Amino acid sequence: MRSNGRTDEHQLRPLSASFGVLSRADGSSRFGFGTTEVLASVFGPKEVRIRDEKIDSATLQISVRPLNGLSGPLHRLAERQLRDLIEAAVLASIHPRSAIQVTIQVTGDDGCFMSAAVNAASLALLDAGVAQRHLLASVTLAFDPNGTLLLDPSLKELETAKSVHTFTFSNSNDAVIAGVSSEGVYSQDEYKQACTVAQQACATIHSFYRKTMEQKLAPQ
Amino acid sequence: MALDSKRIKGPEKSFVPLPLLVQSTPTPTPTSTKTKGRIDGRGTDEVRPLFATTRLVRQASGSAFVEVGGVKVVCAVYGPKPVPASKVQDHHSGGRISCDVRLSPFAALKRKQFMKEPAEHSLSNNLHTALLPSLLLAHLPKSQIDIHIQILQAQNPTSIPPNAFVSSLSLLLAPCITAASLALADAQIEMMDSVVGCNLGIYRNPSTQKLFWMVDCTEEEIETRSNGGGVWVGNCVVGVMPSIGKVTGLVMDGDIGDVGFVMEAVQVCVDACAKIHEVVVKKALIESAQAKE
Amino acid sequence: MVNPDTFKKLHPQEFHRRFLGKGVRPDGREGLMIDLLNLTLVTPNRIHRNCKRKCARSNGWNTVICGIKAEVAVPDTNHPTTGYLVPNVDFPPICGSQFKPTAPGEFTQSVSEMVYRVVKGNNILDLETLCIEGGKAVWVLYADIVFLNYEGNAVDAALLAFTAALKDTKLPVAVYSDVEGTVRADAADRSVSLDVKRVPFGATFGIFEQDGGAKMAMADPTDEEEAVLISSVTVVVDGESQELMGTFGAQVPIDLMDQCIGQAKKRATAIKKL
Amino acid sequence: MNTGEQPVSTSERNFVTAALREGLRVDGRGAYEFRDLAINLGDGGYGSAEVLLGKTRVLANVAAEVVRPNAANATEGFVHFNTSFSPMASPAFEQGRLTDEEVLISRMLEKALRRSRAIDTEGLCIIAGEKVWSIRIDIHVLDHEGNILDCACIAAIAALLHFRRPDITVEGDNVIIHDMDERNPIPLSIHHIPICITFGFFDNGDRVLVDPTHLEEQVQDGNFIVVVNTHRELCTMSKAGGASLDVARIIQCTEVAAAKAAEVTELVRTALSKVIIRISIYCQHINQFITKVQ
Amino acid sequence: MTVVTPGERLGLAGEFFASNGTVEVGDHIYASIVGTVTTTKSTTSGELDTIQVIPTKKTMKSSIPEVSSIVTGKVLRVNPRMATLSIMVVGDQPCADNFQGIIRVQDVRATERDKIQIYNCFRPGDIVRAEVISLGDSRSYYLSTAKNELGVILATSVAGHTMIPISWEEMVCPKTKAVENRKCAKPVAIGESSTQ
Amino acid sequence: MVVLPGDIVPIPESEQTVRVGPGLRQDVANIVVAKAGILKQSVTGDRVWVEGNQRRYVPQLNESVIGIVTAKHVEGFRVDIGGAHPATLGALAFEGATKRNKPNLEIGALVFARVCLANKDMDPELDCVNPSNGKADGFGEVKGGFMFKCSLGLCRSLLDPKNPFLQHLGAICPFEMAVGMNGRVWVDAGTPKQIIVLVKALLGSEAVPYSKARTYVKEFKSDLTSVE
Repeated sequence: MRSNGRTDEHQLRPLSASFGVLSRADGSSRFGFGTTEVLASVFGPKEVRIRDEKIDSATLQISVRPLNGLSGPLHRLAERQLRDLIEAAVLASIHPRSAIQVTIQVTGDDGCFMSAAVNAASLALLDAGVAQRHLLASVTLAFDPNGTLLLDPSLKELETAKSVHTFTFSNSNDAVIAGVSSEGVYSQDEYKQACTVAQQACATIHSFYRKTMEQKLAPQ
Repeated sequence: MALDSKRIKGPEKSFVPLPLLVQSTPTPTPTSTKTKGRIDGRGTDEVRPLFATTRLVRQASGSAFVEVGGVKVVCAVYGPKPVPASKVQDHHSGGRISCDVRLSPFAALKRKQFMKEPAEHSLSNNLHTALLPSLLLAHLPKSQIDIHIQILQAQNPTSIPPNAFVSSLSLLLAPCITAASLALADAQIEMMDSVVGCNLGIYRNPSTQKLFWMVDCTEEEIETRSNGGGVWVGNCVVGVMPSIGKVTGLVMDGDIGDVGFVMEAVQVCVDACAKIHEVVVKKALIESAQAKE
Repeated sequence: MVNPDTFKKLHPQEFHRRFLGKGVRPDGREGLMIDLLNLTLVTPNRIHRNCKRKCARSNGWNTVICGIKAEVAVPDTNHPTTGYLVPNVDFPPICGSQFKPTAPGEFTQSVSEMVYRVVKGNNILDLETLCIEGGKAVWVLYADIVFLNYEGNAVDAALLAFTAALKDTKLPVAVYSDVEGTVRADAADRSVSLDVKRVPFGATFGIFEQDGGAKMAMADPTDEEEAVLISSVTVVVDGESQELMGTFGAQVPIDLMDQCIGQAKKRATAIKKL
Repeated sequence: MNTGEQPVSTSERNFVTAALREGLRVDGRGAYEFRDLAINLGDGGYGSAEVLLGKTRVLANVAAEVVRPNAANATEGFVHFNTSFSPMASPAFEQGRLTDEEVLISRMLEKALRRSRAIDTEGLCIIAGEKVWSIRIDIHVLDHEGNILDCACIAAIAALLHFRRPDITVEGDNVIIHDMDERNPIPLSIHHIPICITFGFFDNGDRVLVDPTHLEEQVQDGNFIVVVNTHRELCTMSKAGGASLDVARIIQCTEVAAAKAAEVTELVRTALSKVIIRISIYCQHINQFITKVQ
Repeated sequence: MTVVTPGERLGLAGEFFASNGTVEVGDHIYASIVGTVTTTKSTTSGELDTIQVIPTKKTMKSSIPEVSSIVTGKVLRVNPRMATLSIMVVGDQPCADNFQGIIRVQDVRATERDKIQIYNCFRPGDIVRAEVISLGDSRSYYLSTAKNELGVILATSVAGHTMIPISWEEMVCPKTKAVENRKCAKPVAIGESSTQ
Repeated sequence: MVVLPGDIVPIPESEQTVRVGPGLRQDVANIVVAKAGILKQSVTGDRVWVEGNQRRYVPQLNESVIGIVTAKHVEGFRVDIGGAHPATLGALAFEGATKRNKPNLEIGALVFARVCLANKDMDPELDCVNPSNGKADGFGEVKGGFMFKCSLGLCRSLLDPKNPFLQHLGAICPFEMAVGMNGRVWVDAGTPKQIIVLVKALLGSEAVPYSKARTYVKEFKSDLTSVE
């Protein structure tokens, strides 16, 4: 029996997503795996400082802010990984010499805040009407000490995990890994197993996006 | 102290283990035979062997590595590059240089935090004043030359609490000046002459209360404060353009005796620098020039 | 009319694409999947008194020095017997004109974090062996990795320098005296060596698109070649047990990723012999 | 005019003042009416509160850890406030550089909550000189639609009231920290609840209103902040610059503030009580404040 | 070929004319860089021979823009009053760090200077060859493209293909045949190098 | 039919040339969705676009916008129109403006103008002249009244001639309105109270379908007509 009532290892916590949460931002969204919740906001295309200006595309300014405590190198790496993902997803060449600012605020952290951040960022870009090639869905997996693969682990499960993997897939081509970041000690077949389970989990998240979007737009 | 949130953090405070009460293998201190001789048997005006080479950092326009005694210094020169807009005075006055000296965390006995220390600021400023007169900056209008120095090993100036600041200055400034000038020459920056640095310790003989000097003191000579029977009371570092024979940088502090003594000490340093220049610096430059054929 | 340097400066993408089209590398390394890095191990002759081990390492033209200093500290209240292993990667302005003398930017911090993720916990060292006196004093190993010349592919070079330095680190026997509450050790003693469980070896590949759109990987991309890359993949393999210790990547097809892992494992064994 | 913030046109400026002369506000509120307040207490852990005052949104989070006290006052715990203005709140909040508005707000919060001794630091001591609790309150401003200070103050108070630290037992000099499920976690001992009321004034002092929106803040001639608790005790007061205000008007405002404070505390109480966490312990903890007010 | 280091005395000031690589201090000429000394006889009689030190390093040190030197750069920004360039190559020497230069609207062309619409001359991303006319202000050099062989030497069309110049003010995209106007440089014959 | 970025739009075989509207892009062979929204097809089937909503304005040629003057220069004004770059408005870009009599706009003035240059490489340019007849046609400075910000979708619906809300509100109380495509709407009516109620009604109308317009507007009838 896993924490918060989940029976099967490969079961996601209840997903939650909402749009237009903030009034000042051009686009905003909140995404959650159970109690892990992340708020993402998008400003742009907006004015950029001469220093960061690029002549052929928009400059992506990513900022990840933790719930409590000072932000450290962990958040800088999260920002760099998010930028690699979003740079491939957003058609930045449409708005040269401008900035697209994505800000992530963790509002509840019970494990896998990074995956929630990727999903929230992708939905916020959708809400802001920024042209994108594809949407991103991310999920985290962990191998517990006796080798079983847990999907969407909670904080307790992460503390005792042997290895933790975060996979991101796009909705247009699931043969390409949009992003992967894994740590700890694991074998190549464990990596392969995690990759296939992640593929299906991301597919369910993509269909969850579509359902939420239909509810938002369909009633009109 | 403010924890540096931009680095991987270890424990709050950590200490260097204290030496054992009874030294397991007591190192015998050899009593120097020569009256004015030193622990390592050098004469008062003899200079330690100095190893210098160029072309160490491929990315830089010019670079140099200098090793003397326990001190290892790497210098890289980038330039000429555009002057940052904030720093431009009247741009017709020719180029400018900016110096930045850094101690590596593993350079000294105690692991140094990544924060900048006062010793690094004073080293940068003194280096800047020592190099400026030698460079022909008029040939490079509106541009800036960045001189970066990374001290890989500095014996342990920070281990002597009272005048750690002073001894780190005297020990490190001289090799920095030599390395910087070598790197500038390697970067083909036009200069009147290369600049060589040398330090000199001033000791007072307890019995005769007379001052005497020792050229190119090692860290032990400063730390143990007794050298050839004298007590270490002062310190002097000189930067010299050997071929033209002009002194470009002079830092003296402590009890440096009367004017006569000071002139004599400076002259000794100038001769020592000329020797270093002749034997080591020119050879290094010529070697690296030929290597580029 | 246009010499190669000027062409490379004005059109970096075009310059590298033409080379890669023919599978040749502009810096003379042949082939995309070069097997053995040209690795020179420079160890300064004199080990400084307290600093355990220093070695400079240059793969290709990256020159990097890792110095490990051992000090003593009071352990964390809720882990009284675990020591600390604190890795930090630093890019001083000496190693490249793109690094400013200001505080570390996002690049420096993310490389430090990547190395920390590979090295943290008991992956490399059993931190319990660093305990001098439970609850009172433990060893802290500060591993400071400083780049002297940086030309791309930071994580691989940093891990190489780190493992070389760690293998040669020797700690003195430490004595904790309750009376004084201090730790004493003989400075010249070099008796206790560390038992290193795993040797992390990093292999980074650049992903680029062939003319036909097929994605290919090239080993050990330099800073200049990054102009033509879509993304990069870093695989960290344990030299001894061939277990994976880290896979970081973006925009890479699943099969190409497996190829990179296989290639990384092959190169890890080659490096172990060094 | 700070960069990034959208400029205000003269017609908007004139309209706001003209409407105020007729006692009207752009969003239809009365002069002394607060925007509707919603407090969402995270169902995850204890001590996090997201407060929505109209459209202004502030998230506060409280965390505690055991640390060594500093020698000066060995029996006192620590309370750290950290206000961070997230770039998501408004294009004017840049990474790094703090505008003077942000500095003023974080300083006011510090005065209102910490210096006013709202939280009892003596109670945070575990072993004098050895171990004390250090409480860290992070305040994140997520959406800037005006009057961040009042919203942040309510968020901090709600988070502090909602926060529970694990129970501990002390044997000799080692401390056992019990898990949340073993022993009922313990709330912080809070002396009083300071409530911050911000007044904006227009037409150089003739018109005064409570809880200004972002547009009203950009148009106002100056503001005047009163922090008062439910026992009608004044914690801090600030009138930093802007047009001058005659003394009678200031006294009248503090009267209004005192009444408003009771009203807002009532709102905080209902929001907290709506959250089902061992309501029994909860309510009598709050009631001791309320009974004194009647 | 003796290699000299900076500070070495080469000769008396009276005998030689000190050219690059050397410096005159007091009445002597000293070497100012590392290299080999060469003295060239002066062609016109009465003139002093010139002495110079040529650096042995294969690549010359990165040069900096001086007045009337021909530079090549990439257009960063265009606004109605000027185009901002990042100077990447001075003469045929790439410089380590890019300098910033601007082409004011009145320096774009020698003819009809007041009817110039700058976005018909330059677009961001174009590679432009220009001449330095002054050291300019604190941030950038002032450049001009008022000669025939100066102007855009390479531009990519909206569709992303390298365009071919068809007249001094028009370029055509090979794929979409779309014509875009630029202030083009007269293509220089391959052999002849354009640096003065 | 709701579409998300990355979906491929099926092209009807009958049509050879299909004109791709906003929210879609061409990727080698097929048309791919770039923005989320509802896929719309023109009756004749040759035009396809995605109807979505956003708040950030990207300047397009010939769109009328409301700007705020932020700086005055000799040759014109700098105007903030809510886009990525500030727009420039030439001093001569007004009806009947000559070198001698130039319009004087103070900083902070509201301007209703037309985008006459929109290019991703350059800052947008505005003018206050209708290109077809050279007249001002309502362009130029806008004084008094009140300006509120809203989503671009609401602006498009307010500019739709068939919009029932405007007719009903107009019947109850006469008001002037200028709608900028950049998410800014200027309103003026008799008394400030009426303007406030109008703003509330217009902002609320975004969530109300056209069919329920009449009942929705009736609620505001009392506030609009009561004379304070």
